[in-house]
Amino acid sequence: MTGFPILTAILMSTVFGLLTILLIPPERTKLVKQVSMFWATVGLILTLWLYFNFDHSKGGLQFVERVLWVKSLGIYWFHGVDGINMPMLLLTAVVLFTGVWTMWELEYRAKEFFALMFLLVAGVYGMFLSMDLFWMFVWYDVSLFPMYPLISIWGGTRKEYGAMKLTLYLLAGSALILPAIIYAWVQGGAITFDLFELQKIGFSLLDQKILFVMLYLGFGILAAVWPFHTWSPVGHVAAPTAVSMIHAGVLMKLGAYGILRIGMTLCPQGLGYWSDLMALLACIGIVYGALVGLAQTDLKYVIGYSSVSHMGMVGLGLATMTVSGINGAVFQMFAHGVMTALFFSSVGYIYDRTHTKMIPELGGMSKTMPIASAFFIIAALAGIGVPLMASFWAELLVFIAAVQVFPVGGIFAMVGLIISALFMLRVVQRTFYGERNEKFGHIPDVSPFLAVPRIILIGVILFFGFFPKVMLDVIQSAVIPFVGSF
Amino acid sequence: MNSLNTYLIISAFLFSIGLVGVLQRRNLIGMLISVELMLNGANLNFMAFNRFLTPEPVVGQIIALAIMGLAAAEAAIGLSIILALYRKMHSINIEQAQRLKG
Amino acid sequence: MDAIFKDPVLLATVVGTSLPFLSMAVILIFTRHNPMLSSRISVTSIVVAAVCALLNLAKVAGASHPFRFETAWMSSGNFHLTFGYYLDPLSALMLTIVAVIACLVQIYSLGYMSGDPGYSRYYAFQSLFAWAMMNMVIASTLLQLFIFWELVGLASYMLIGFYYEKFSASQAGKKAFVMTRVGDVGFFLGIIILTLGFGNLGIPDLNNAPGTGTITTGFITMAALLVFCGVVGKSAQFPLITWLPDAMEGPTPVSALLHSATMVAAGVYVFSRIFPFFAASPNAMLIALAIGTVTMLLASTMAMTTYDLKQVWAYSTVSQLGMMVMSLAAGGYFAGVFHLTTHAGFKALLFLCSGIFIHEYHTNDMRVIGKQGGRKQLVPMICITVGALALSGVPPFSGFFSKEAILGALNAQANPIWLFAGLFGAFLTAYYSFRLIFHLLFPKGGIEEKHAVHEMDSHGHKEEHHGGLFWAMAVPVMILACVTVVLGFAEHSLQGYIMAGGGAVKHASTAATGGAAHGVVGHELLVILGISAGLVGIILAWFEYGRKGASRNGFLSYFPPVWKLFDARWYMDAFFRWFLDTAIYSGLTSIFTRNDRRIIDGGIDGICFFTETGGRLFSFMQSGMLQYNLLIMVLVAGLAMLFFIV
Amino acid sequence: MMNDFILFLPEFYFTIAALIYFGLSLKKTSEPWALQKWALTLAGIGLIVTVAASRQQGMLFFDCYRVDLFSQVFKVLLAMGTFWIIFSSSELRGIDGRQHAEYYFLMFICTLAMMMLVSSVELLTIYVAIELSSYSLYLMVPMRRNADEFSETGVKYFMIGVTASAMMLFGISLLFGATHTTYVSQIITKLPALFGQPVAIVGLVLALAGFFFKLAVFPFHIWAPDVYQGSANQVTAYIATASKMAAAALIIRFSALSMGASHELVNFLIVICVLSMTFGNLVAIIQKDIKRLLAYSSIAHAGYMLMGILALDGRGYAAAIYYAMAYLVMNYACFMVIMKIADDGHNLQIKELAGLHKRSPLLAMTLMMGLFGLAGIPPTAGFTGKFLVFAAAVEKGYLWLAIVGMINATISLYYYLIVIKAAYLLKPVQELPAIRIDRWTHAMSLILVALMVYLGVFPDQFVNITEAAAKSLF
Repeated sequence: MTGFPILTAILMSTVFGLLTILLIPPERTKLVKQVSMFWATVGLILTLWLYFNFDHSKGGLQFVERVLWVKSLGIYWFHGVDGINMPMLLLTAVVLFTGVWTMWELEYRAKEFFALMFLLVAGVYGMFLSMDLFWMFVWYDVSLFPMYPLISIWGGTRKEYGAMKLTLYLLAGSALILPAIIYAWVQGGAITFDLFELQKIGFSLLDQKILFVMLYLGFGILAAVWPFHTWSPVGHVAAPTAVSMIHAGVLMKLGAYGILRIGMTLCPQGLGYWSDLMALLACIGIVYGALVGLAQTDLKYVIGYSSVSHMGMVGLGLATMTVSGINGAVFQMFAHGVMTALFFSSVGYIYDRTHTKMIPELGGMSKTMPIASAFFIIAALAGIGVPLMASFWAELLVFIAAVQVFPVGGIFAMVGLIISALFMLRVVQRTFYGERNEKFGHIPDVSPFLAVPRIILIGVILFFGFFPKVMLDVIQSAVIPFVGSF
Repeated sequence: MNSLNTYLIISAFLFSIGLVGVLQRRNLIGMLISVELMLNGANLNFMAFNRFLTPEPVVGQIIALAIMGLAAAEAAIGLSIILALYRKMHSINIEQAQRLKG
Repeated sequence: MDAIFKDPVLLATVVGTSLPFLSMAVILIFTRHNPMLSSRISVTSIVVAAVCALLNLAKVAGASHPFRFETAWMSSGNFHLTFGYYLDPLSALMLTIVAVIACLVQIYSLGYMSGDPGYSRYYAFQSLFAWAMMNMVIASTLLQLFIFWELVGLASYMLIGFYYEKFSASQAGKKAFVMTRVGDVGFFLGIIILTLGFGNLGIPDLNNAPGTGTITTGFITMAALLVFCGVVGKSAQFPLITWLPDAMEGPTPVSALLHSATMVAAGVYVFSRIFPFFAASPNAMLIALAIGTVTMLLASTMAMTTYDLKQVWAYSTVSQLGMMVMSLAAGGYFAGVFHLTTHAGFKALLFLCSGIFIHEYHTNDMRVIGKQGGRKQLVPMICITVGALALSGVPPFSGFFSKEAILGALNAQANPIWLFAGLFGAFLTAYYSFRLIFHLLFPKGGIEEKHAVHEMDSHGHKEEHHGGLFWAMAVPVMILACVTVVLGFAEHSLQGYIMAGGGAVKHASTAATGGAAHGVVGHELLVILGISAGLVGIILAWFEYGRKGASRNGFLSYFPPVWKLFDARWYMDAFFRWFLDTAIYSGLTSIFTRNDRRIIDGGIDGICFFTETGGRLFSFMQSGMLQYNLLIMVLVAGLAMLFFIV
Repeated sequence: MMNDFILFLPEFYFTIAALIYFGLSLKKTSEPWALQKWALTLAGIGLIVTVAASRQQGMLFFDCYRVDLFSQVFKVLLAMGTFWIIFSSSELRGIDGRQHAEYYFLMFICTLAMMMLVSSVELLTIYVAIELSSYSLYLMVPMRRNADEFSETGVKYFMIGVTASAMMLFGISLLFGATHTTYVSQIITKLPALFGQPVAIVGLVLALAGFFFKLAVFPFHIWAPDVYQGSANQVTAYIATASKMAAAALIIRFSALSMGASHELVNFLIVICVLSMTFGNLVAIIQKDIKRLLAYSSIAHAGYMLMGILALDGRGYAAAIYYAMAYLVMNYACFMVIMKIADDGHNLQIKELAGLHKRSPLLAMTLMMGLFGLAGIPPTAGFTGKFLVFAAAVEKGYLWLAIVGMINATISLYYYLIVIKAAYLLKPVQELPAIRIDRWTHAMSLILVALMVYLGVFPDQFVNITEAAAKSLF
């Protein structure tokens, strides 16, 4: 480890944020927000610096920090970035930044809220940064359990049920992950948790099969893989805005990232064995999510199901085991993260003002609050996969790979495009078009200050929509060798 | 006739009687006495083993003596607790004491 | 970067095609609250674009080979995508058409949309549309074309649903988007298959592919048909016709823009764009031909029953698109493109004229307009008649020449049925368009002067007639009328222009114009047939609607079921609705939703409940009775012993 | 001689302390707070002494008494537990003021007994030590004042205890008969050969029954819920923390000496372990009284410890020791909060926690950390403990056991979350006053939280210590 440990610094920016917030007396909410804003900004700046200093021509793992942590078990404090977690880091930083900004109006128990939020994000950063299985799991769980208080205290519809369900469900997933990780450690000679050393060791086919399915199911729950997706809509509906943003935007990616980083790195043959199952579930998820989304009357439910559909896209991309597929999957994680964050933050604004997110009660919102509606509509268009928005490229790549590897499934999944268009536009029409609901006629539109975070998100979507190269070069700098290693 | 097995059988018998007594008697004093029987079964074992298997050193006997002492202490403590209970619920029938469950 | 300034063509292209986008951005972000400024910005940008387009047209004419500028856009593994411009005669011509029409429409809208609350928004979307459309036209790869094709769809969704308070409008927008999406998915799949099977999406490369023989005919057929799905969606071919008539919910200028030259023509444009590729697969061509024919006839029949001005033109658009597809599919490459050009002119003309009427009388019903004295509006009345004449292929108007060309192409087909279908279509076209004209000219029971109302709102318009707004609408109309009149005589120069350098195209079209070298009927006869088909239609219309004491209701009204059939669009809408309701909403969706709630979620909750119940059951083990507990303890110890001993 | 004295120093010290308080208990009247203060001082010094003696090694009393790193680590834990319990006995309202002196006296005696327990390696010594600690607990449990509904607790605990100890004694006698010796080390060497004959088996199982009774492993747990619920909060805390340590140490040592024990023994342990985890967690779900809930959770945790132990190798024992260490801290954290909130010594119901985050954010946080630790959520000590234990089990090839353990952890999370929810979420029925906590408690909570996180995040040196301790077993 040479020079300034920037990755640890990024990670610590959230931890310090947590600690400093804890020191502030609870009644000084304004200060709390300023402090959180400050630390979020620090994280964002560091991440941006990292992104633009990441040498994608060189590829590989960069900015590596590696310290022996627990000698007798071979646990390392091992951080590094490559093309796969770089976009995720950027995503996390952006979503945290905008999320904090979005919650600027929060007054009720603000201190605890932001403290927990930073704890959560610390977990997310850690999971993305760490290359050591032990720490990965630690951070993974750290990012999960704050969801409980966050949802159950500040949440909305059926918050206690949602919170309990979500927390237990996700931690039940980790009930498979931890044994799998330990098993990998044992099979690797019980000497190291270093991901790449374990990769070098290379497991037997049987072990790979066992390990992969355990990891896939464990992480798949968080990635809302089809039959295990039901926590996601319920949880999103229950969660407060910023939490939904972070959760759907970033946390769900942890699942897919885990499958990719741990599962596929350690047991490519295992993936090869299970890929058909993966693809099947993914395709079902894509279409199923869109179809169920058609019937929802709660804005957040709709978004939740669209997430199911989009995460299916990620799973499909991963299952193909091709460069384009994995590129697309990673890109999709990023794009979907930003998009969903935008979704939730605009819905959050509407909900805060109208105190309803039931589609039938709204309507004609475009007249009442054109800007807020515009935000949602743009997000919806991104969700449909309109070109020149980030997610289009992701879907393009995923479909190219899918049609190549699983022709039937790929074509089947493309039908999902039609349905998703149908249900997104349906929601837009019911909510924002049509006669305005005079009950909400008096409500003011988004103030410029609160518009900023949404605009940032839109900017990100469009930027990477116009210049996909900027991200794809980074991503495939890692993916090409990765696929080569299969 | 004068063999180890005889003693072992007797001690096992004692122990079993004690155990059954503990499980079946509803009277706390009765249970306490049954426990004493179990202890004595153990005692008998120690003595017998000492006598037939390991004449030297006389560990068994020592243990037996120690157990007697402990048993006495135990009885004392037990009786005092039972007495305290009796003060409160005016009965030493264990069936009266079923408040804590689940 | 500096390459842009070196090359005038590139410069013109970049400037012309990106200005509208900038104007949109500026309008949306800054000048939303200043309608006047917004419209000025948008109009100037589009005018500049039009000028640039004309420059390019000239440049391309001079050039020996098409211009092609490309730069890497993205790459993933071995899949590389370039962003670029491909300017050959076809795209240059199309670019000009699009730019000019868009320009005229925007100027027209200055008058038409004046005072609308969404004025700025309108111009923003107009610019977006123009931008997307132009970029689509000059796209250098099929994927880039698809991307902007989708954006065109998006912009049209916005424009069609412009009056979003109206449920029908937003509904129509949604319908348009989703139905075209259905086709687009096919298109998308086609592109992906091309990527995987051929690996190069460059349009010229695709066009030259069949010659090289790197790919099999079967593959070409599959890819071509998939791409054709997109054409079907965008150009409202059978069976995805019905979104287009509904799309009339948008403001009239929008209809003019979308349905004359641009959005719907995009499909035909794509067809002609990779015409040689299509031509390499006879089966694909045949299917396309059939679909085109069916579309044309269906649409014409639908047009015969409606009384809504814009509806009539909408149907006629569909049928004309069918015509173009037919001619292309029949190998009449130039004919198709030429008809596309002329149609752009006169259809825009027709829409804009009806727009003036609608603006004046606030109704779409031709009968009402006629009653209220539509013919008094001289400018639009004359122009609309010119347009109608062109549409029904009466010489010397532009429509005549293009139709003749198409009939020629059909004539070349071995099977005469296509030719007769074409003639019949021409007849129907003439019939319904003049049905409308006569409705306007000679309304049933003459014009009743509804003084009170009419005076007032005509008074309201009095200023307009002489004010700038009226002329803002009138001038573009006149320009288009002139174009319609003269364009036909430019046929041969255009032909030379289009066919110049298009080696692949020539070869393909000759190849595709099937068996009968000398055609079914002779050339002179064909001309006569063509004209007569039109005239017959007009005369029939005259007998039913024009002449004094005419019955004023078409011969169809003697066959009510047929009338109903046509009026209900051959029940296609009904079918789609039924499909959506039963198969999707009350079918899969509800099933899946229930499955989600009951089975999956229920399962989870069931597990939790089961766990808790388990807790209750186990808690009985901890009974209050001391000795039961002891018993358990002893028993387990005993079991353990047995476990060991046994 | 002097050296031997040093070896025995901690036990000796606590004997003195006990004697002092025996003397004090003879006095008619005495100031509770003064008693507490002095007891605290004595315990503090005791802790220091124990730490000072922690590097000692040697045998005493004709090799009946083994002083090694293992025993010393546990002695430190015991002393620390005692110190903490006395620390939070400042409001000992659960026990009549006149009996406070006896309370401390018995606590010191019990600590002494358990210290002897962790280093005794001879059956009679073990038995005597167990009995000594049990007797003092038998007496501490019924000390609770004006708690009629719990009056039966004492007698139940006593009866179960004596029965278990009788069974153990009988087992010991059989072992003695089978192996002709009372030294555990020798017994173990002979035992594997004797697994054929019933005498040895019966003896072993019965003996183990006594040990499991101390650890409250299913099915010998039956006393735990009643006792936890029925005795004064401080006593419960003491039983839940200190005496757990002793029991764990006892079992670890016993099974450590049974190296190369038969396969059946391991299977037996597995069965017991799974049953304890499952039973404890399932029944805990439906509890309303926090102490009873913690009782069941302690049964489950005993199961987790066993999972480490049944690996029967160094890493396993090290994991178990680490787990015990973590468990001491986390469990005490929870109990300290409970004792603070229920400062009048009543039994705390879960719903009484409502609005705790308002009444005292610090205590609420301590409770949350403690509970999350017990649930095994990183980055607390509880997670690392579980991790080590599972690692040991999986290394021996019991992957499925680890999965079962994790599923149980998920179940346990449910009831821990219910408590946390009460503390952070529920609105209290009537507005309760803020809890005032003196600065010592304040400091203590911070220390505990820090300790839990530190143990969890920087386990390195602790793991080293535990592994060294585990090595010293053989």
